[in-house]
Amino acid sequence: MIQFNAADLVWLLPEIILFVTASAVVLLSVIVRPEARSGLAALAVIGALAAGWAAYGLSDGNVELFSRMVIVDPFATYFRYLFVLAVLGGVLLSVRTLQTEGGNRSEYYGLMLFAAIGMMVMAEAGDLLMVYIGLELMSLSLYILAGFYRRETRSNEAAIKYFILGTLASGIFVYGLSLLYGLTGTTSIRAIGEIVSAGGLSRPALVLALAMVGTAFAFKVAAVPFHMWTPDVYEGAPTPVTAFMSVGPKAAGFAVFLRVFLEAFPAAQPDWNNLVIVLSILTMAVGNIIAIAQTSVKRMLAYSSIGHAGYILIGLVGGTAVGAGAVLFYLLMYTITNLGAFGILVVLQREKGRVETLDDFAGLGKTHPAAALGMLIFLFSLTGIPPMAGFFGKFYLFTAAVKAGYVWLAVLGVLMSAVSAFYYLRVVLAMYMQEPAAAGAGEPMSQPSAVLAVTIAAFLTVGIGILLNPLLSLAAASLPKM
Amino acid sequence: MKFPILSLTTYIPLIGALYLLFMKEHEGMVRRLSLAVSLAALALSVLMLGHFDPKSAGFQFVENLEWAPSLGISYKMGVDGISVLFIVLTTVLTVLCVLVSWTQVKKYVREFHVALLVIESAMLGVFSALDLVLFYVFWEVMLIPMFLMIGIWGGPNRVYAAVKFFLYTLAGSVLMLIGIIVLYVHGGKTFDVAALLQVKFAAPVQFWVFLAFFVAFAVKVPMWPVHTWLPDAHTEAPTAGSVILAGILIKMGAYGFLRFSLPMFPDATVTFAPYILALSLVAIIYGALVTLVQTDLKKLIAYSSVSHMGFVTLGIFALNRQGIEGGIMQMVNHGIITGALFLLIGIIYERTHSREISAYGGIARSVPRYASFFVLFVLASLGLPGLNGFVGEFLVLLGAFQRDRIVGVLAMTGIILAAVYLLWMTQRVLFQEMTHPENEKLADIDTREFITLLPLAVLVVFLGVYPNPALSVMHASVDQMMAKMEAHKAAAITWAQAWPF
Amino acid sequence: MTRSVVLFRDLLIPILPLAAFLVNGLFGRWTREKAHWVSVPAVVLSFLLSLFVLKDVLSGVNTYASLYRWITVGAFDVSVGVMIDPLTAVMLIVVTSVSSLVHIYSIGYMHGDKGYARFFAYLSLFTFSMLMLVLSNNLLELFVFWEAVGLCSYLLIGHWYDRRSAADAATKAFVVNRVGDFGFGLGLLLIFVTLGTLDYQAVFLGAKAATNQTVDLLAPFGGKLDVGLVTLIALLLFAGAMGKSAQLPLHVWLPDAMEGPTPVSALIHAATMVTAGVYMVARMHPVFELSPSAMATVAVVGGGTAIFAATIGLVQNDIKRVVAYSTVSQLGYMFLACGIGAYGIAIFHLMTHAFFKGLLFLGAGSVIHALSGEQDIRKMGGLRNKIPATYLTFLIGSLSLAGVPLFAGFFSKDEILTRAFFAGDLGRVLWGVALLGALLTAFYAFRLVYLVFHGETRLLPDAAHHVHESPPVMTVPLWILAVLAVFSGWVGIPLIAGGDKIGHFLEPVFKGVAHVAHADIRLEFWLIAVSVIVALLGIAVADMFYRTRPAMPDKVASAWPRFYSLLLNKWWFDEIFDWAIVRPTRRISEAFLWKVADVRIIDAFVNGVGSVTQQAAASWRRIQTGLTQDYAMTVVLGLLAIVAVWLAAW
Amino acid sequence: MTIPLSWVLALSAVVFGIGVIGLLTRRNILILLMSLELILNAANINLVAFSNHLHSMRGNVIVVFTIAVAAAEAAVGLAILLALFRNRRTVNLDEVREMKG
Repeated sequence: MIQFNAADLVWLLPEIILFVTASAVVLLSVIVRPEARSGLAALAVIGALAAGWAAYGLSDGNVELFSRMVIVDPFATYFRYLFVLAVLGGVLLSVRTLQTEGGNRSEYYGLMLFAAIGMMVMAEAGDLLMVYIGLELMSLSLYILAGFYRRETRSNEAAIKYFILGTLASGIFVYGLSLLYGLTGTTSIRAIGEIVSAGGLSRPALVLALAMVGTAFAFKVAAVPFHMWTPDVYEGAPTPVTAFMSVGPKAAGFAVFLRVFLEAFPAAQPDWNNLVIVLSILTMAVGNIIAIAQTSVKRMLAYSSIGHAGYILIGLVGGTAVGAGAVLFYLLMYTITNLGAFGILVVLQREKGRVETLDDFAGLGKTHPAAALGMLIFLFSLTGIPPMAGFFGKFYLFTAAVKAGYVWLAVLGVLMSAVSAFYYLRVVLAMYMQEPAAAGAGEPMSQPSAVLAVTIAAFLTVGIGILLNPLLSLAAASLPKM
Repeated sequence: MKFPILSLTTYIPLIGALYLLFMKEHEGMVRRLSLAVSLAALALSVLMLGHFDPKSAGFQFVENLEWAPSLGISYKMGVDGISVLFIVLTTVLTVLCVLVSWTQVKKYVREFHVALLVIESAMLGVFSALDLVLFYVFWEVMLIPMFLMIGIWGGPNRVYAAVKFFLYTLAGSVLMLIGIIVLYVHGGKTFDVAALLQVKFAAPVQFWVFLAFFVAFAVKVPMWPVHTWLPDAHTEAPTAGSVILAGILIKMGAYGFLRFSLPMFPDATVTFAPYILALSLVAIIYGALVTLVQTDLKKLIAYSSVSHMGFVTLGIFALNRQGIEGGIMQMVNHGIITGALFLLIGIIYERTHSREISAYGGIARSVPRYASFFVLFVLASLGLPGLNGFVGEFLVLLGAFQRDRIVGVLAMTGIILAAVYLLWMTQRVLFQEMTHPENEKLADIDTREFITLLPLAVLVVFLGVYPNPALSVMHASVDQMMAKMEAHKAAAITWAQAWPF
Repeated sequence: MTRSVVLFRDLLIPILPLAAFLVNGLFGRWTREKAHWVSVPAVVLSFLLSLFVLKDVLSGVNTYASLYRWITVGAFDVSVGVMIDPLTAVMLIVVTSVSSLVHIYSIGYMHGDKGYARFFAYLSLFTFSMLMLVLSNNLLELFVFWEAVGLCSYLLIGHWYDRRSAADAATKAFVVNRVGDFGFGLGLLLIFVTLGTLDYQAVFLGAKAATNQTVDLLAPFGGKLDVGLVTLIALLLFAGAMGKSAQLPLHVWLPDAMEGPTPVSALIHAATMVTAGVYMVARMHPVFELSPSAMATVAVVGGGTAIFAATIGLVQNDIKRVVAYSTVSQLGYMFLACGIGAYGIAIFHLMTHAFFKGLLFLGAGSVIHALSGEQDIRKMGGLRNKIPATYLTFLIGSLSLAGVPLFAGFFSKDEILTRAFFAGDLGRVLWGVALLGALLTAFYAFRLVYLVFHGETRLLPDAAHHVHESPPVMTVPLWILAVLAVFSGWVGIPLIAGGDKIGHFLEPVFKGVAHVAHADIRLEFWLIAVSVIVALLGIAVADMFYRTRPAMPDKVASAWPRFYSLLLNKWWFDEIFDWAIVRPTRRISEAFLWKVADVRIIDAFVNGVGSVTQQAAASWRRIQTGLTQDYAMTVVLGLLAIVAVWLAAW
Repeated sequence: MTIPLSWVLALSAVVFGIGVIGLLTRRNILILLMSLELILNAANINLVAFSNHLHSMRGNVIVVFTIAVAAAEAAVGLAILLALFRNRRTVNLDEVREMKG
């Protein structure tokens, strides 16, 4: 039976703070006058920071709560920081755009916070049920956020697609969960791991169950063949939501992957290892190659995020501790850079038109040098060119792959990032080497909060080299117990 | 030396660039500041050269800080006989680039000088990095500003050239990244070059990592057949860009061979030496023949660089003292000469806005001082004894001849071809009748341009007449490397060893 | 005087012209018309100093010193140094004397030329390089100044660079010299690789020791062709000499070099630079001595070139080109002498040739100057009394060239013929060839004299009355050279006044050479008589052709039209080279290497990789149909695929 | 007579199949929502069957959660559908393909 005592709740302080803030925001949004609603954004930011601070307070904890339903260990703490960062980025980027675009209903911030809670739950889950709850909490909030510009058909389409495919994935997950429960009699990840590694279970049923369970995370992470939703949903959703969506869920997905596949199934590693390799190669290939054919920068960034999922999968190959550390570190680099990249799209948004296609970027170097420089930093970081953060992330990943003995996979990864240079470069070309479009569509709106978020992201991306060591050791320290 | 001179020299340009970036836009100030910063870097590099002890073979001015111990990465800088000359060459050429861009670059002056200074920092970093990751970081950092420099301030077809340059170099160098990581894994979990130099790597590791490094360096040198980016990049780059490209960037590839490939993988070097010699020969003769028929001045000098760099790789992989020291001297000399030639083309281009040889003819009459500089550097380029081109070339030929007579003979044809294409070009540009009347009114070089060219002219003559001081700097380091190679009794790796599966 | 002061004095000889070059070169704009006040005193002073050197060497004092280490890399240690011995002394005298006279002559000839300072600067640079070439004490230093003089000839030929033909000639000269230097360079490398040093003495000792070593030329190609090491070295060095001294087939550049101003032709393309090849062979005689086959090659090439150039000289119509081909021919004689071991005689002929050929060139220059630029002898004639000084000196020069007794040419050329006669059966064949050559030489020498100075003037009326005698600054050098053209020969008279002084003077240098025994006086006397008769016969035929019966040449020419056009077009050598080498290389590199290899193959591959990925992207993009249910389908199918793959239990 | 476990599993598998096939083939989004519900309920059948078979209450607890989640999903799904309908006046999924490639 699951023991429960109130004293343990203190370990979940960050989630509680977020929950309170989210509820407050949603409630206040009904009471407060529309103009003051942006004040609620400030409340959301404060809540997120408080949660972050709380997570820091609990950072030395390594405890299993509620008979291992929830595990608060350095691994979970690391992801808490990541999700706070993601939600902060999401909120800061959305303050101004919401006022002009889709009506300023402030439950938007509430939803973002709820999604963040969902992610945290997924990262801390020690039990598949908890994983499911976290997954659903996150997904549902994101379905609504994706369709937040109700009057825009693209936003609706994004929402409906995301909803249908997302629910299908979680449906398959639950079915897999039930099979797994049937086979092992428990839903605790570690217990399942022990029973499975003890062997004696019918192989086809087990494989089917595990595959079904894995689908949800592969879907969230946007690994091939479950990646089809990403381009349409990212393009359709409001840009701040896309920014949030491209970092948060992916990290959460990988968190569960690490928790389930490295912690629970170390013995079964050779079994699913080849599978991960195939997935990684396919994801990198699809992500990077189709991106070349894109004309919309936003959609290109969507495919690029698929590609990055492929790189991260390389870290999982071989199931080594170094690999896991590399995944964690890369997720941090990826979060900062992707928030920045989408942030630039948000910052450049004008009263009338949005900046999305390559032609919108033409001549940006002349018209908005700062934004162009920012985009240049983020793009080259995504390509993996030093001194940007992306390089160190990829470097750590490829070192892990080589250490695990998969030199050829590292070579493939490196070649894929060279291919990726092709489309990232095209944006830089447009910005610096083409004349600005004749009709300057007016100055972009002043968005202090978004500019702040992007500037911080830019400095972090460029300056990562300096504080490389603390981050590397943090990532290496917060590994799931092997 | 008390204070960390290497880091200081490397980062002064970077700090200058950052300051320029955030300074308010004022063209005059930008140029003067950029000149001041590059001169400071030059002063520091000369100071370092002064304090450099040619007797000791090991690394000097070593700085060692922890950067990311968990991954075995350390921030280590140092310089030895092989790399010290390149550092000074870099700072010298960069100052001249700033000078030549004084009037040529009119749009985005600030961004131009930022890019130029960042490139200088990256190049200085490459030559003084003693940690593989640090080396790779500087190696790649140089890509972005160079790409922007070609792409933004370049000639008509600059976008294609910039993209080609970027992708070509990136594709080559990413394989090196994997090579570095494999070294790390097999070399005792460290990226420190000094430590890795002591490690005896197994045959397969040597074989494959040598190939990985070779791809990156061959693209950079550029060796035939991966050279086709060079003509495009050189023709489209602005004058300063071409000077940097020809003067220093293509030397990083050959420097890489000397710093990493030869000492760390002796067996693999011996295995691949014949093939690389063959490729170098092709580069020399093929490069020269193609240079013969160029109609664009810059493209002509670019293809001649392919030929001259063929001599460098020939010297290095002749694997004897004369060859290697000849290779290094040829690199330094080629940097000076080709840098000067590109400066000259830039100067005349500024006046006539045409790079086609047919647009010129008989201009020696209207620009005598320009013509005398032009002839001086052309003679140095074709290896006239008494000027610096000859010293490097002759030593390389000597080294190659010692290793294999036929290679020596074939390479020697290079000096005839060089004379043919260079003199034929000089004749069509400077001499013959004045075909275009408007060339009559060409203005001769002014004092600023004179100051830009003078140091290179002095260097060309001084290094030609009295090259020993420059040669003596590298004796100790090269001897140490050669001794290590002989002690190791490098044996060729068979395919079976390289592919144990 | 102490050793170092002597050394400094000897070093002044080359340094003075160098200083003059620097002054005129750097400050040419200020010295302008007065440039000659800088370079003429410098070279005359050098001439005086070389007289002192001659006095030292006569009293048996040779100097050998190295100044500073030029390049030291491992075993390769080369330094710049000076070596003076009788051979150097002779060369110093010849170079400085002719150079001084040419400098003085140029004051008049180049008067009013806009590149006046530049001309004198390059003349001084040339003199410096030639002097250092002669003074150098190791092969690499020789090679350095070897190319330096090549550079000066390039600059001076192209002095009037705005003329397309002059620019072409300059480039051609440098490139053909470079072809020769290709061989020379390889010789250097081979010497260093096998003998380990480049210093003269050490090379000579090393060569003696390495006589039996052979080099397998076809080793890399699997074949077997053993060639004696020393022979190979000698031949490679000779290749360099052939390039520099315009021997067959690398002679093509010398006639074109006439595009340069006439003083240049006199100094560089007659007296000094072209003789550098002979000097080098003489200097390296110990190496040549060790390889009979190399000696034979030198002799044959010399003989061949002598007769070949003489035939072309018969029909040329440009006054300077006739003299140029005569130079090529006379150089052939010098190499012939070296080939049969008579190095002393070769140097003797080099000296006399320098004087009378210099005289002929300056004379021709004076004629051109008089006719204000006209060079075609068919448009001249009857200048005898209009420019008497030029005529008389030119006549002396021609007599000396033809080998008429008592003139310098006779003694040196005759000595070569006699030595050839006694040098075995190959020597005898060469003697015959040389004799025929002497006949042709006498003929074209006097053809020139008659066409230019005798007969009625074919000048255009207005040009005729412009003809004026050259100013004294030009005629005085002519007279000095005329004197030298006569008395320089007497130094080598074999029989009277204690035997041939120059032979004895050079004896110590060539002591290793096997001495050819003179059979007997009577046979030798007959040989001299034969060569005199041949010379006079040549003059007589020329007299008959061009003075008494002027119609004769056309009749003869029309009798063998193809042979005549063959000679007129210089045996089509230029055309052959152009067709065989120049045009194919250009076509290959243009059509194939650049357009096809570089652009169509490599770049196509590079761009191809780019476009292939783009096509892949475009096609893969279509999978993304936009239909949600297609996506759902891929989810389900993907799941099934994963299960299947996983079950395959890798 | 107790129904053997295998039969119940078969039933759940059939229901799951119907749900998935319904999702893939039908055009009307409402029907799609229903098929999604079917998939979830198939899982519930399984859970209850196993919980009974293993005599542990864990399965039933999970079912409670899934039902709650299903309800939430239905609400969100319908909301999104409404928004789509207000803009597009259609519930046919095939017409929702503005973004592709």
